[in-house]
Amino acid sequence: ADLRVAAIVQSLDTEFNVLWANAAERHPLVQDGTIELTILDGRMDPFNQSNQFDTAINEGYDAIIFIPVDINAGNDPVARAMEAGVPVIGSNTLISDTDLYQSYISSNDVVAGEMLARSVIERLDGEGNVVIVEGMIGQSAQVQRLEGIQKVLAEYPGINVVETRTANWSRAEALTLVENWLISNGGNIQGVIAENDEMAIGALEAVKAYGLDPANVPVAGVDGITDALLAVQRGEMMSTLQDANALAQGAIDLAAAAAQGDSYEPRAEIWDVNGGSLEWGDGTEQQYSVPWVPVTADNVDELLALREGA
Amino acid sequence: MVDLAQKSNDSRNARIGRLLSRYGIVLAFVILFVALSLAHPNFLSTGNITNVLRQVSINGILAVGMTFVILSGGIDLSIGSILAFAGIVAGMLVTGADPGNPFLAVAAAIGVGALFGAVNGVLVARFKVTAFVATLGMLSMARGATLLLSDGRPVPNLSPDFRWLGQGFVAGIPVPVICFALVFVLAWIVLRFTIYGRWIYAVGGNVRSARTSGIPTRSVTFSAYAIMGALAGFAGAILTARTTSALPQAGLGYELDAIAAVVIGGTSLVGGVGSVVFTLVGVLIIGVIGNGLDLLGVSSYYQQIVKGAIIVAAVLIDRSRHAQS
Amino acid sequence: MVDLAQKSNDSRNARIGRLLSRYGIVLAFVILFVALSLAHPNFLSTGNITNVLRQVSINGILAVGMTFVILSGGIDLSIGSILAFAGIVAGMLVTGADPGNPFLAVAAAIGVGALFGAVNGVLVARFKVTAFVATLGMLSMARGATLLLSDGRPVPNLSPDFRWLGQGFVAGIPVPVICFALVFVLAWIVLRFTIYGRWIYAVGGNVRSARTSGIPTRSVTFSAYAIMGALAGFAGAILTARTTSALPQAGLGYELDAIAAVVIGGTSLVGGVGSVVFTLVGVLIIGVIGNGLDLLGVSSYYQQIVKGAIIVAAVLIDRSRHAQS
Amino acid sequence: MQNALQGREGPDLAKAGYAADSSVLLAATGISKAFNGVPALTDGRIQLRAGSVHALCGGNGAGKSTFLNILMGLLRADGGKMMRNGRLVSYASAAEALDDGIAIITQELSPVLDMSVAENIYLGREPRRGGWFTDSARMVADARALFERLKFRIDPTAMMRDLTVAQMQLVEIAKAISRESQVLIMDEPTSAIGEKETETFFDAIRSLQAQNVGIIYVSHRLTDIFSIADSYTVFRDGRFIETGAIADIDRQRLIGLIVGRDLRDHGPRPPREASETVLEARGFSHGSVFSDISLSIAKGEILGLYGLMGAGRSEFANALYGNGPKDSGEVYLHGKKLDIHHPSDALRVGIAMVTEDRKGTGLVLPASVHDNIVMGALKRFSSFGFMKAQQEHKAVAGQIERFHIRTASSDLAVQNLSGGNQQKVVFARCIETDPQVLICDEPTRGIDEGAKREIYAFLSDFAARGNSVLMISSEIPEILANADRIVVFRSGRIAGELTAAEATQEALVHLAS
Ligand SMILES: Nc1ncnc2c1ncn2[C@@H]1O[C@H](COP(=O)(O)OP(=O)(O)OP(=O)(O)O)[C@@H](O)[C@H]1O
Ligand SMILES: Nc1ncnc2c1ncn2[C@@H]1O[C@H](COP(=O)(O)OP(=O)(O)OP(=O)(O)O)[C@@H](O)[C@H]1O
Ligand SMILES: [Mg+2]
Ligand SMILES: [Mg+2]
Repeated sequence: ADLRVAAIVQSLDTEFNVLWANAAERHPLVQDGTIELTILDGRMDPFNQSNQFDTAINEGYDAIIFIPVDINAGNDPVARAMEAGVPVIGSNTLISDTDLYQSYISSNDVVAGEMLARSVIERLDGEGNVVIVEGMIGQSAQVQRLEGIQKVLAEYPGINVVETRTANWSRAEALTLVENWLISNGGNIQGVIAENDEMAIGALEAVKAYGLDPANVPVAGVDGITDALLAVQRGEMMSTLQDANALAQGAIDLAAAAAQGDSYEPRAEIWDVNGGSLEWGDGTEQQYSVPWVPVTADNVDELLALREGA
Repeated sequence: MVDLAQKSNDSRNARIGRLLSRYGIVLAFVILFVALSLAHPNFLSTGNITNVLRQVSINGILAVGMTFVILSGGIDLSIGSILAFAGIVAGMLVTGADPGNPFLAVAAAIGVGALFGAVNGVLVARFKVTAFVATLGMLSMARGATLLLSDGRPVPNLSPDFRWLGQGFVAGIPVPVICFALVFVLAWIVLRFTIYGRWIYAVGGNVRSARTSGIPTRSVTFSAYAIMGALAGFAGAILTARTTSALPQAGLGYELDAIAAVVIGGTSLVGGVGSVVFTLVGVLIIGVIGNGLDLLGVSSYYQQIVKGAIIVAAVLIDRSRHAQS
Repeated sequence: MVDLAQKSNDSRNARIGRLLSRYGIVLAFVILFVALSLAHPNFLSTGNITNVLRQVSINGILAVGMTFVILSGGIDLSIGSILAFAGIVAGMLVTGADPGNPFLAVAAAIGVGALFGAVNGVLVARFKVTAFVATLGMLSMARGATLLLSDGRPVPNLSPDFRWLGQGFVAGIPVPVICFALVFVLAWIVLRFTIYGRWIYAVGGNVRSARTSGIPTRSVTFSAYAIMGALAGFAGAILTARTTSALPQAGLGYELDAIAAVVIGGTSLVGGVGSVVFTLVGVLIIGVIGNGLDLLGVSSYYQQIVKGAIIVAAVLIDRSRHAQS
Repeated sequence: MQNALQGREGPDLAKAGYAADSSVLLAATGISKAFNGVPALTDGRIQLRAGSVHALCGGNGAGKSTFLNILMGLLRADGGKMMRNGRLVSYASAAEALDDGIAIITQELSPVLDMSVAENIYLGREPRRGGWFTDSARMVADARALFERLKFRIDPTAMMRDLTVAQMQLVEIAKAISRESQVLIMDEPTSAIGEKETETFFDAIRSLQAQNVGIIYVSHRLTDIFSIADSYTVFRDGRFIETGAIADIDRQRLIGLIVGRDLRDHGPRPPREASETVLEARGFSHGSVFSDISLSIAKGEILGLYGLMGAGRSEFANALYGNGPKDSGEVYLHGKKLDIHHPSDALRVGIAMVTEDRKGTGLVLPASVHDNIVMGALKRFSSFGFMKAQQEHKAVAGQIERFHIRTASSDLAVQNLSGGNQQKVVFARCIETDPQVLICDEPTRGIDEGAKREIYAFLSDFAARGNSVLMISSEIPEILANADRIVVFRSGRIAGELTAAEATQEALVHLAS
């Protein structure tokens, strides 16, 4: 291999990270062996990720792609790597000090929170009781999505948030939580805003088990995991797709560009130069933003078909 | 000569003392239950009781299995991973356009779970690896196997027949609750009335004495882990049916809840003392705390503090028993 | 009368036999170490060895504390939460425009940790709550308290002086490694050469006999938890300095790794038998496995399988010791 | 097989027909076993005939228990042969031995504490109903009938945990007998029980004998051996020494064989001068276990405490030592009132105690011999919290020497010692605290004849140096030979007091029952 790239991800127990990793493996240069990609599983522990940085730096990788678990704890390892001359490319979630990155490619989680909240609230015409199921407290996705949700809520005084609590990104926890909320509110809940799809699916099951019709009680999540796509297809919930393909393959191209210099030609299909929608420029921008894709009845079949292939 | 009447009196007193102190945990549960009924009007509603029972059934089934293991003097940390693996297996059998027989899928989950449990059992009973280490290794291995099998992604699109196991009702009672009740009653009968039950207690109480008495101690130890595995597999099938897809990350940390239920119920981690009836009380205490605090809308942060405090308090009420031994 | 020459011969043989059986785990570690050196050229590089040592120092400090608790016959599940709380406290003292003295912050972390540990100690020693339940309750309570204190958010912007604790070097050795070495040596001296060390072993071996021998068993039990808490606090400060901000969700699940290190080292969960030296071996085994598999680029799923298998295998190599007793 | 026996045989063996014949239930030769390379048994032999009570004698650590555990399949032999009814056998587990008609009462009582008496008795062969279920009612009824037959007064539904050590031992006896095996191995079955119970037990043995059961009987109470056994085998240092018929040997020679040297009898204790009171207990009561106990011990005195099983002596002594509950009671040392709530309070003022239950309250079993011996006196062996290794080692070596503790090394876990040697460690631990008052509850439990005399000599000397001893014993000869004064308990009360001069076997039994 010409280039060795390490990808330090949050956790390969979660579907989004798996989709990301699979997309990265499908990058043409990884496929043809030009890039040797090693994926290190952070197991949802910032300290573990910090240790993996040390290992990667010590191992002399040409570049590191990073999906941090924690927004603050990621700063220092990135600084260490850059100092050691190993370029770090951010992908998906970010560290708080993004200036430290060589470059980064992400989707804005605050925007995701806004889209999420808006989809539920608009279905309710701005009136009703909603609950918010939060992700693991302190993680950047939780912090930023909540920020977006609250921004939108401020615009709608008719919406009453009756419960807010974490279900730690877990479907089973969200299921129990929403079941209990439905009981305590006597079923008087009109919408569920869940910070990711796993929890949204749990909430959806709780809503159905309580005997409510999901058509009347909008449930929304973010990520676009397969179960969520299926639920959208059935018309039972709303979701916003986070484009794992663009985030992963884009990051690989950026890593290769950082290691090889200006002459590098991106290979992923997502870039405009290859017929995609994302602007490559000359590959030296610091920030690349991947738009969110709302999942709708119109595009869901197509998205699912893509997923089958993955 | 010791006066005979006196003596049997002493031992009767001792027994009554033990009984009273054993029911301390029941008392703790009753206090908790009454407090929550007063604190929230919906707590006692049929809907909520059904709800709580359904919520505790997964941990209940696991805790019953854990009772076997702990009574026999061991511990099993691997159940969360075994549950996940079995769930994926079951899920794979009932997904897609041509889903398989749901009963077969459940049987497969139980079988696969028992197999993993058997590996634990062999390591502990035959190769004398400390239970903690053997099952910790299995925790990691089975989780890795689960992720490998599922490629880290949920198995969606399960057949409605299969999902009935998690979501259906029979005579107004949720199916998971029925499953839990069956498992519980069976375990109670086995532990209380059968020869095998005596052996489990004997092996946990004093393995040397059991061996000297001709009890096949190795097989007994082995069997406890196999039973635990089978029940973890069953729980995995039910959980999968309940969460609509088989999740590779299911069951993370479930071992702690199951062990907690057993220990709160007063079954000694040293083995040989305890009862599956008290495990049930432990399961209910944990379940009711979670449900009650959600109902009351206690915020996340306080909820953890209160939950921890209640667990300790429940055992404090019950503590006299431990003080005796 | 036994012939004297014969006798000293006997005792030499006995000692060698015991040594060999005890050093089984060391042998396992050596095999692992050699295998990894052969498998990857960089494994033995100074950079990587420094790395591994720094990586294990947090778990190492926790495992040393856990050795006290387990030797005394208990267990502590709450250390991850205590670590997080102490980390937040330390972080709060050294953040912002006018950061406090870093030594004060470390002292505060240790003190706060000791305080939580003391609560565990009182529950177990004074109120006879089973260690498992008491510390499980604390696991939940301390985590809740951590979230409350930090409002669920990391404390960023720690002073560079404080961060030196996690990131600095002294004579080419990372500061966390030096901290771990100090803690280890101190613990070794205490357990091996002091009267208090004898007490810990005696209480874990048989509380009633220890009492008969005039040992203040309650205080000894209490102290083990307090020491564990203090070390968890210290580890929390170091971890915070290393991760550059204090994280409320730090330390999740760390109790399992610490207990595993102790148990892999052969210290009995029943109490009274074991040594902090073997805990060190256990810590290194766990650390080297993680590092080695990352170096080799083993994919995450296989990594979990291999990791579990190696832990079990290491203990299998070592098992002769257990088989004997 | 006869040729394989190379040891010296008693004169009467040929006549007794030592050759293999149909009445030999069990024969073993050349049995050897080493632990960690240290031989515990090098040549164990026995030949057990139907209807015989065969005493297996030997000093502490001679390898008796090791040998018997091998016969029972509880330990694996390194070498040797074993024949059962003429068949060559080797049991891999106790279950196989049980199936082959052999049962054992092990020396170290190991009941399942959290089960009832009946459950313990029928452990592993619970009466069944419908194949799978236990028949609890029948189990209790059977146990009750068994106790009635044996004349043991124990409630079959009581929990094992609530029994005294003595009662547990009776249960173990009943359990072994109820198996109705052809061969019964008894490893010190009477070490904890009183003489009255021993008599009842011997009746049971005699009736088993009449049913042609063969019994291997280990005891350090020679009186018992001469009253119940008909043949003997002696081991010394793991080797077979001699076998023969009891009728052909006298006590003195048997002791010589066991100990391997001549023991001189030290005479009766010389009469003691009156001296000042050292320790005084006033008004000790605890429920119905003991009530209104007041007694005092003088300087240089050995006060004996006699009573039947369950008379409350142990409970009283433990309360005195701060190791057990009491409702009331005051302790005075040299006239000064003491506040004793914890054994450390007692130890601080120089009161030490050898407890009755060495496994439960005497020893830390997984700890080494060394650690156990110094455990009571850690403060003395440390300065500024650090142990003074040199001094410790010297003291430990001294105790091992003094009590002839047979151990491969002082680092050996005490659980690997023979029963008698464990008891010596308990004794050594108490002596190491340098007490002025020594309370000892059944101090010679399981100790061999040679070591017993050393302990008696020690106690006598200890008292002569101006210290005091409170000695609880269920063995009348022991108490008669050693005490200056004897207080007798009956059902938790003091029934009377005798001086050494007045005391006789009859007087003691009369007061006690
Ligand atoms: N597991 C073991 N490890 C090491 N040594 C052992 C072990 N078991 C027994 N021994 C040693 O074997 C020797 C014989 O012990 P054994 O218990 O057979 O003696 P015994 O004749 O029954 O003595 P006693 O009359 O005191 O019960 C002792 O020196 C003892 O220390
Ligand atoms: N653990 C216990 N639980 C309940 N009762 C007990 C316990 N131990 C002793 N007893 C009761 O206390 C009384 C006194 O027993 P203790 O052991 O003091 O008698 P002893 O005179 O020392 O006789 P020995 O020790 O020879 O049996 C007995 O009635 C006994 O049943
Ligand atoms: Mg013996
Ligand atoms: Mg007694």
